[in-house]
Amino acid sequence: MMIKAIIRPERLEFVKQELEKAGINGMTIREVQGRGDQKGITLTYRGGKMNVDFIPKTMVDVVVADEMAEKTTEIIMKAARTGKVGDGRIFIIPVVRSFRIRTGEEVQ
Amino acid sequence: MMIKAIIRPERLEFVKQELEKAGINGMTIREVQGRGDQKGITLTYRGGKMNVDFIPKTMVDVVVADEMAEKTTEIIMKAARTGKVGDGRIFIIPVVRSFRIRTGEEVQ
Amino acid sequence: MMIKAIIRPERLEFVKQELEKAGINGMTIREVQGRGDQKGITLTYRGGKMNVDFIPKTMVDVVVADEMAEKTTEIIMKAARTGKVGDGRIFIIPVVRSFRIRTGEEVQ
Amino acid sequence: MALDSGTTAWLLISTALVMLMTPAVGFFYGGLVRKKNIISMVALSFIVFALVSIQWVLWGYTLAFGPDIGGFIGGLQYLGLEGIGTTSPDAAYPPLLFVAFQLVFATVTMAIVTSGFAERVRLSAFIVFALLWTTLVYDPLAHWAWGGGWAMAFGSLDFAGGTVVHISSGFAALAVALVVGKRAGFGQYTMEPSNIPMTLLGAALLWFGWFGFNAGSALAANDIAATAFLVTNTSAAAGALSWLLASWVRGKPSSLGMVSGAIAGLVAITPAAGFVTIPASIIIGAVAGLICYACLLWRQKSGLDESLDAWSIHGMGGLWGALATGIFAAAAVNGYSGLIEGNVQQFIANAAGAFAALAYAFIVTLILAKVVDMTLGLRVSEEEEYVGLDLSQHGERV
Amino acid sequence: MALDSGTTAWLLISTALVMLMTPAVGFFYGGLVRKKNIISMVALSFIVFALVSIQWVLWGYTLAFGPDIGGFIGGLQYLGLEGIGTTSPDAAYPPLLFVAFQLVFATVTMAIVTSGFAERVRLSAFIVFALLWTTLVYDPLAHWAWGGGWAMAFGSLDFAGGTVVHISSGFAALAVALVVGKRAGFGQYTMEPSNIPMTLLGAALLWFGWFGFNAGSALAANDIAATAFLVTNTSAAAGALSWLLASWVRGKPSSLGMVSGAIAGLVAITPAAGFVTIPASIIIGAVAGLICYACLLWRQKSGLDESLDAWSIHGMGGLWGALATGIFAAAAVNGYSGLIEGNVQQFIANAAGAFAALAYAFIVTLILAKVVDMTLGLRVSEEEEYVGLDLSQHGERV
Amino acid sequence: MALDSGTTAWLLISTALVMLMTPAVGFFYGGLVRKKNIISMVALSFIVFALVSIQWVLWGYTLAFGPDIGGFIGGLQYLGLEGIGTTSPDAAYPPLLFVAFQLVFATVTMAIVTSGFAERVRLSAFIVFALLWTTLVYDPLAHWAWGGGWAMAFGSLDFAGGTVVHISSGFAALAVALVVGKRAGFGQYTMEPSNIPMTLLGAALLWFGWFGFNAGSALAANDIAATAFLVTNTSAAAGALSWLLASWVRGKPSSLGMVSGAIAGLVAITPAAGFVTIPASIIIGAVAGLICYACLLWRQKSGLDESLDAWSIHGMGGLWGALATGIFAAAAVNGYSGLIEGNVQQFIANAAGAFAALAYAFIVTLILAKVVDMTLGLRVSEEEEYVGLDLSQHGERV
Ligand SMILES: Nc1ncnc2c1ncn2[C@@H]1O[C@H](COP(=O)(O)OP(=O)(O)O)[C@@H](O)[C@H]1O
Ligand SMILES: Nc1ncnc2c1ncn2[C@@H]1O[C@H](COP(=O)(O)OP(=O)(O)O)[C@@H](O)[C@H]1O
Ligand SMILES: Nc1ncnc2c1ncn2[C@@H]1O[C@H](COP(=O)(O)OP(=O)(O)O)[C@@H](O)[C@H]1O
Repeated sequence: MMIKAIIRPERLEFVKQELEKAGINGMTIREVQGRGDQKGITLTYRGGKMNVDFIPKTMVDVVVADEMAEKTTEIIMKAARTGKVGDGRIFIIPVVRSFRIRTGEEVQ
Repeated sequence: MMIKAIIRPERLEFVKQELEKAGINGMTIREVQGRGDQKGITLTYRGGKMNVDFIPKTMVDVVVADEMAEKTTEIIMKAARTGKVGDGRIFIIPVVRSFRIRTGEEVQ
Repeated sequence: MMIKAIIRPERLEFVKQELEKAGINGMTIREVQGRGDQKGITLTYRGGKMNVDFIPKTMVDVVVADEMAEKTTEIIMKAARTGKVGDGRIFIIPVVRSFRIRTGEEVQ
Repeated sequence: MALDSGTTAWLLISTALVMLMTPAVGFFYGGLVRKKNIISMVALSFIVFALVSIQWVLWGYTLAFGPDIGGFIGGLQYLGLEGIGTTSPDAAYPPLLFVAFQLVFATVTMAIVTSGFAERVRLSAFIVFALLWTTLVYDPLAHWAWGGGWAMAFGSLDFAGGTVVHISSGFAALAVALVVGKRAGFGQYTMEPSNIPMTLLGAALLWFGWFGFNAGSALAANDIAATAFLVTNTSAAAGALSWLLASWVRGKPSSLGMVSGAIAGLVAITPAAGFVTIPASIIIGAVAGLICYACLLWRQKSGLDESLDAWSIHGMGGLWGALATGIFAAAAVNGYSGLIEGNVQQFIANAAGAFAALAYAFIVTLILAKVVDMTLGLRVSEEEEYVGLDLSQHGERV
Repeated sequence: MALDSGTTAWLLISTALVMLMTPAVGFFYGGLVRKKNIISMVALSFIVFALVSIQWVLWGYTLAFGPDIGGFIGGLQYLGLEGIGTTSPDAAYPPLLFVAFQLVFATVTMAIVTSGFAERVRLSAFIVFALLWTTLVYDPLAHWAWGGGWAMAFGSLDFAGGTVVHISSGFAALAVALVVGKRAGFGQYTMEPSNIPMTLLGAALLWFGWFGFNAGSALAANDIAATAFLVTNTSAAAGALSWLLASWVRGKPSSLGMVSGAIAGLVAITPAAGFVTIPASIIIGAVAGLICYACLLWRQKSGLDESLDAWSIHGMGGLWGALATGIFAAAAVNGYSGLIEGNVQQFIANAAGAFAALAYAFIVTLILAKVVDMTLGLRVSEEEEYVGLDLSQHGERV
Repeated sequence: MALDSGTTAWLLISTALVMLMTPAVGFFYGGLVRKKNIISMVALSFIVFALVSIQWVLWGYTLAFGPDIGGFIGGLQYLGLEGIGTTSPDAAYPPLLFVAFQLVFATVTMAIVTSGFAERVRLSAFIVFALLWTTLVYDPLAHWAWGGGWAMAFGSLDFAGGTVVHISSGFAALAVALVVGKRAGFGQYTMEPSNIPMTLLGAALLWFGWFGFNAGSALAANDIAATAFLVTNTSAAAGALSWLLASWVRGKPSSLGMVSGAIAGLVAITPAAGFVTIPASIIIGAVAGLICYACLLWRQKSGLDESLDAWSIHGMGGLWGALATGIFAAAAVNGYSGLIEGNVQQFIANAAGAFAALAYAFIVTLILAKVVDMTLGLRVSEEEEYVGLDLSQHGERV
């Protein structure tokens, strides 16, 4: 399973640490921009208001064995949470097969 | 379902607007580079020609309930289309489970 | 199937060439950062050591017909391999449906 | 006159300062275009600098500063700088240094014109255009105002190039934009500046270089240079603040607005720098910020794609500056009086000089651009434009 | 005194060099903040430049250099630069040029203070604060040291602004940081510099501009200017190397450490530049690198969010420089002796000048910042801070 | 001779201009390397600047300009600048200013050498190498050409450093590249420049600074300075255009090619700047662009990884410039005749000076690099190279 989490960039450090404690090291990250159901953040200022559509987020892909999926999701969810709007989402996506390029072997 | 659309950057605005009209707000975007079956764009100049392999595109991920997948795809497809080579692709990828980090709740 | 390969940036050229030889042209790439089971690279220096967590990688998405998945994976795996730690991973992810935006047609 | 080492030192460094303005225009513009055209935009400035540097020593200088022919153009006496000695009875600095100082004015003027070509020009045709433009537009205008031409004879004041540099380049950019047409997709989707810090860097270097431009135009290290220096700075500051505040009322006060206002203030004070007082410079700059901002808003609404705004800032700012010089010139500063001190004639002379330069630059540019477009094609193909000029013209990528 | 063209040329270009330092501070700071605040950080410097440029010619100059009132402040005689002539019996340069030269010192000082506001200031309130600060803190301090105030009378030496510029801005930034409080998330997650090359560019331009700052402060193109030039460079180099080495012992030798050390060396030599020998400048710079690095480490450990380190580098570097001037001043250079040559009085005078400036700047800034904060609110809302100041204050994005 | 304030002003600012060239080399090179090594490349220039600044005042200056020992090196009389007074009977500027002016030449030369180390050097070993190189290669060469050494006595002309700065650094970079070997993966995959705008910025600042370099080398604000200024600019422009056109024939005219051509033109005119006419400068620059471009193509084909091309541009451009000085020197400009005016001796003297500098620089650098490599190891580990020098040497990331 691929656990695809979209989190606040500033929570990445925690997420990484917590996953590491659980022995989950492999992951791929990148900067993305996102908006949720609130359509971003609305700022007001003298003379008008302004909607900031897309907020920078970090996307984290962690591929784990199926039986680890739930636990991994739990860990990320807890480590990434601040409780405020914008904490992000986690999607679990099936992985049919998985390989290690260096050795050519199939991983679990 | 995750609707993964690879579109022209300059169509993003339309796609976003059309989705919004249909009440679909959540999405994650990022800049990518792509080439299609035409292997990019070939430019000719005095003394030779030059193939521009990878063209900047915007990748849009929208996760929606399964029953919304088709409609979402339609909307994006229409909004992103210019009719010229390079309009991009849409891939529908299954999402096994989906969570909201802030609340920890599972989304449909 | 979507073949999602995370490779060394400097192998991209080879991967592209090999795929092209096999008639596979369409792909989407982006820069990502990753760490594997070795938790990145550890450098030592006078006075301490330093762990470089995230190493720049290139993520390549190639969507192919299901029967091409294995062959595509093989090609990428061979072209991306250096045999040293950090060569990356390949994940095969199911694609439910696939469209070409320009024409609106569904691809195989 | 004996060579004065202090004057020479000041002219040497002023020339270097103004030289820096040409790449600075490149960075200013480069930050405003889309990512795929940044290199192209900066490269245009460098190319202009190289081209005009050669043109100027070969035939540009003599067209501008050779012996007057009918008030319109200079004669060919100094072709290839033939006969320019190392010292001169009329000047406290080496004549070759004057050539160099004037050279960097010619280059930066041409660089400003690249605004009208942004993100869509074919490099080869641009090079031809640039050579024609600097020869047929810049050189005559420089002659008119500074080389003994009719405007100079008529008493039109242009301290450092309000008409020669700014009106000419601003209205030329407008003419060019009309000829080459809008960028593909203009008006359909937003084309946001892709590197604002680069534009801010360009603005910083422009402001810095402008001290050489204006205070250097005193052609001496004296009190006029000092006045020109300080009014230049004050006008820029006032322009920055007035544009900032005006745009704040309508929305967010952007950093781009602020530096645009600063440039507007710098442009407007340019013809006036050696003639006006400090308080006048605050007014000139503040009004310039407002006028140019209004022109930019009008330009946007009109759907005109002269989107780096050489016209609204240099063209209209220069026009205001030329008129303002005729209004605010104060006898106490440099012996010239303007409208406020009751000298209507000065205002008329300045207005005449400005509008003549405007008309000449606009019309001749229109013709030149049209001719080059019809013969060589000024514009890249649709595919090249889509891919971006960096790749299609230079084979490079940011 | 007759106007000297060489001196005037040097002051003209020195003024331009120092002008460049204000945007350079912006680039230096801009590279140190998170990506969402880069434009804001650079824009603050530009805004400061524009604001103080106008303030200075209207009332700032006269407060600093007008006829002395009680050793504390200048009188209003030169309001709007009224009565500043084009030549002066006391100076070899035009008086207006001195105004311009002093102007750019006032702007860069205010720019350094923006450190304390980084990534969290509301633009409108900042503008009010900046006008108050430059008027109520900078102008008096400039008067004390250079305008005929008590510190000058007391014999406190400050060649180019160690107290006026660096101690004042460094301790002001500290006071500001205490009032506005930590950035949201500070201490919880890392906030890494997002554009180190931009900071390196800022550092290069600062080093470049500092030659105008220090050697220009000789107010003549002579041997004192030459000494000031060379000791400035040597001290900067020594500071860069000492910080580099000290940080190497503890970990990796970062490029940011190196340029921070260079700035520390530049700051420390500023008050001393016209008074000390080359060997002394190496010591002053090297010690500055070590002191400022230690202060930075302490600041980090203390959890204080004055994270662009105006305090540890300008404040503490300036303090060390002011004391070092009292220690190392050598009669052979410029007629003044310091502690090492047995002149205790000089050390006392310098210490008094430094600590008085420190206390005044810190306390008045604390009050000003508090007042502005309570009335207008210095800080943006939590959401604006989260989104970043580029978007929330300027509507722009890198 | 009485101190001349105009000359002093010009030398002060020229020194500042040349100072800026050292970080400018850093930015020029920084943009050419891969993203993971940008900071490292810029940092090397800063480190060089700091190191050589200290070395020069301690022992470098006296080795170069101390009393001649056997035509090869200067004596230790001025160790620590002992005995350099504030005025001098021989010069119109303060002797300390000459020290500073020469200092910035030494730093930029060392900075050019970093080309050969790009993306693979261990910082600690580099520091040792740099100190050795500037002492054992630069200082003697400066003595030969300018400090009273054999080349000067022999009549070899080098106005601003064609041999001392460019041939020496270019061939040193070649030797270094041969010793440290190719970057991992070189020839296997493309290593594209990752920040072309940064390189363009470096080029702009180099061009700007070069006016101080060449026109400042007149050591006076006079007609020779003016000539040097203008031929410098013209040669740069001609080089930019000739490289642009030559590369256009083979493919796309890249912006990097154009600025490389400009640098080639600047390098080639450096030894000739005070001796040749404007038309000659166009030829010198245009030929320099073609020669250096050809050398770069050859270097690429040969598989040599001296990929920032200090050798092909500075080394070969400098060699051409030294010969061209012997060919084009015109008595009308500065009293010296070259081959064209029938003075074979001048050509021989210049060729001798150039090839001697070339051989000395290449061989001694080869030995030095080898020694440092065998003792300390000039090259980082494979893993450090893979991760990049920014992280592995500085702990920083762009
Ligand atoms: N339906 C969705 N599809 C894809 N990504 C989504 C979706 N909904 C939310 N996201 C991602 O999750 C991020 C956080 O969303 P959310 O917690 O709703 O906060 P916000 O409203 O502040 O964006 C978004 O910025 C976006 O990147
Ligand atoms: N098989 C594929 N797998 C992944 N991405 C693809 C594939 N085919 C196309 N794409 C993406 O879609 C984009 C548009 O493709 P296409 O419409 O064929 O136009 P073009 O030939 O101009 O690239 C590509 O740039 C690439 O990002
Ligand atoms: N479990 C995983 N989930 C997602 N991505 C992974 C995973 N494991 C490895 N990767 C990706 O593959 C890349 C290469 O991993 P690997 O070959 O183990 O080398 P390294 O230890 O040097 O990172 C990583 O940098 C990361 O981007």
